[in-house]
Amino acid sequence: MSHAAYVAASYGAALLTVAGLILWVWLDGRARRRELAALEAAGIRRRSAGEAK
Amino acid sequence: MRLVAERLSARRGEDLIFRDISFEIGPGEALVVKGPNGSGKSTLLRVVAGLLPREAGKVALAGEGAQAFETVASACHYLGHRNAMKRELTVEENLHFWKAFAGDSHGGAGVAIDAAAEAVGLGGIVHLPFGYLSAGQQRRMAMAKLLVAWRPIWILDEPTAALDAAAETMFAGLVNAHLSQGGLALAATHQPLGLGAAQELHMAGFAGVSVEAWA
Amino acid sequence: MSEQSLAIRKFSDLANPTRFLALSAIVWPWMAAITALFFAVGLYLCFMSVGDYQQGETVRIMYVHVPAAWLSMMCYSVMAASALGTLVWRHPLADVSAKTAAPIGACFTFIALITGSLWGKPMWGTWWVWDARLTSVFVLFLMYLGLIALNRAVDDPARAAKVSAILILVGFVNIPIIKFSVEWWNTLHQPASVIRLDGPTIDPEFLWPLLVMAIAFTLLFFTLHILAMRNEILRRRVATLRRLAARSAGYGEASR
Amino acid sequence: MTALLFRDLKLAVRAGGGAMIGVLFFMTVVAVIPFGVGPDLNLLARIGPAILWIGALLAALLGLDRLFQAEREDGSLDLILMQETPLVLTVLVKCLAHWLATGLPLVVASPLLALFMNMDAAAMAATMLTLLVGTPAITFIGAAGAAVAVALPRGGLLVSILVLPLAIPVLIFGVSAVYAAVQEPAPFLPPFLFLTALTLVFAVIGPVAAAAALRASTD
Repeated sequence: MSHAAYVAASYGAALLTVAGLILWVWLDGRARRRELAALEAAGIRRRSAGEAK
Repeated sequence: MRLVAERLSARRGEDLIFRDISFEIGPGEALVVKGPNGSGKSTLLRVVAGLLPREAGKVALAGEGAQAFETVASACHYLGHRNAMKRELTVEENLHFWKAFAGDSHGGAGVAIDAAAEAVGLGGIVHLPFGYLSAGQQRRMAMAKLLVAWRPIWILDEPTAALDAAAETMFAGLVNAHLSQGGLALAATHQPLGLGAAQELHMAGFAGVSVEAWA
Repeated sequence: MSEQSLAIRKFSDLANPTRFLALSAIVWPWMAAITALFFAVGLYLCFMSVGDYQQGETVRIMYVHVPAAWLSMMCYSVMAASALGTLVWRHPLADVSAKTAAPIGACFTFIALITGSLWGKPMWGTWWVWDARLTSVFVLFLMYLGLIALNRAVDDPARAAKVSAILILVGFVNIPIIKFSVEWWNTLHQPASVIRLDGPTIDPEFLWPLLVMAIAFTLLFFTLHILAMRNEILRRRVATLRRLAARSAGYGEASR
Repeated sequence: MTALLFRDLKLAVRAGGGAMIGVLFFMTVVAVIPFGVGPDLNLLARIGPAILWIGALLAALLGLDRLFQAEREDGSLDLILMQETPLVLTVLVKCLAHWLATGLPLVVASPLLALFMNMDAAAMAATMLTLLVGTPAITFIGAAGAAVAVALPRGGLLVSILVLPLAIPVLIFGVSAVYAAVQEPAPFLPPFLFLTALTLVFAVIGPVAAAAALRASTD
């Protein structure tokens, strides 16, 4: 294998891992916000929501 | 369809728990098993559900529709002391699993999950993990399990032990509705269940006699 | 404990994450933008620099490998500091920070391991050697995974935080021990290993891209960490609200 | 039945589930070996397949004790026993779910660990293939052990003690197939086919025995 291939593989692996990490953070955040929205739609909110925000 | 038990005996370990119990339950009827602690109510129910081997006698289905069931157990819902629900899954996932896994048996159809939760007075929180619910709510959701898949016979072991008065009334309503659809119920309880016309079976507590093999 | 101080603690428990959410909402887009900028410059420098006469093209792996390895250790330091915060000051944000740093640290350690392996194959002729530095990084990776598993295994986040904080601190003590013991153990069997990590960095030709990439990776870590912390706070808020919902549903039924 | 499969998979990946623990255990066990035998790459390459197989065997046994115990503790087992669906089939599906959640990750992780063991490409591929074929056998026979120990306190340790001797044939054929693939004169296929046959036999014996044990264990 040529050296350039190793370089490409390293950058690719790093990129893939970071992309996975970003995707996880993003999807996780979206799921949490959805859950919160669903709970609020069901009429459940925090007792302190009024004063804290 | 009728549920018939003839001269049942059962033992646990070396102790004979009860002997020569016979009863017969017809469509729309309920049998309430009463008796002091240790008199063998739970054992009787588990024997009928096929969860414990019987020492003698037999349990059978008779009458119209009885051929549709391979075993007595497959015609029964069993609500034991434990709720048979997973804490990690949401109520909906739990109920959906039992609805799909148990399926409807001959002669009826289960209700939808939301409707079942509504029937036990807990509509709107099916999306919560089961472990988040209080003990009483968990018990009521376990009762909703009886509704999602149809079984003609309900076997109920101390169904209302952890419940308040309102929930007891609710549950009596569920059982009565089941009976009015031609279902059968077999319940062991200390408290009055508030069922309409129910036979009663008093278990005396069978003391003193054990199997003589080692005596 | 008096009722008032309990109320004050309750309030600070609630207010701090809320304030954090508000503050981080303003900060994180800026951080993300700066991170992207640094990555753009860093990657440009990476591919503009000439190859090393000894190592050829493969020297470019260093620009990813070294920052990732550096972050794998810095992330653990962040976790250790957070663990102290959990145990000593009982700050609610500290255990959120420690918990969310673990997966990110595991990812950077994974990158360091993979790129190191890909660098080792052309340079040393093998993917992996059980050498001091490599082994200690691998142990670090296992510790990250263990901490993630521990956090997932315990239901109650407060309890999980305390237990994992203890483990993090024990691990922090353990890392130098592993490193030195392995070095000692290693010299018995394989006296001269072939690592020359510090060789090429002297030349400013390589130093600049490395530095920029290191800053870019560090910024990336902090951006992701802040976002992950926001998620974790929301997760706990959802859990609290759900418990609240379950309780109020019970009361509603009883009074009906 | 698919409902059961998906429920068990969900339980395995939810918080507190055991899907990740097995693979982590596998990695840790294998990572500890070089500390014991020293970093001699040739030696590691030689013993690598055996180490990977032993590690995978232990890791596959790790979560097995909970297979039926968790069901029994919350009362689900009673209801499962009462259904019309054959219990053997239910056990088979539970085994399948358990293998997908804990066995398959081991197979996927094995090439990575093979790299650490300095194994060459042929040995790596052979190990992965034999693990893919062999680990289901461990799960199947382990299910029988788990069913026997379901009602016992401290059943977890007992399951390992009961199952490990039964899993020895799997280990023998798995490891010998890998060595046959690497060392020239020995043919790869005979031990590999034995391993496959063993898995198929265990796929029948395991669930049947487990179902019988579960029926007997109710109280």
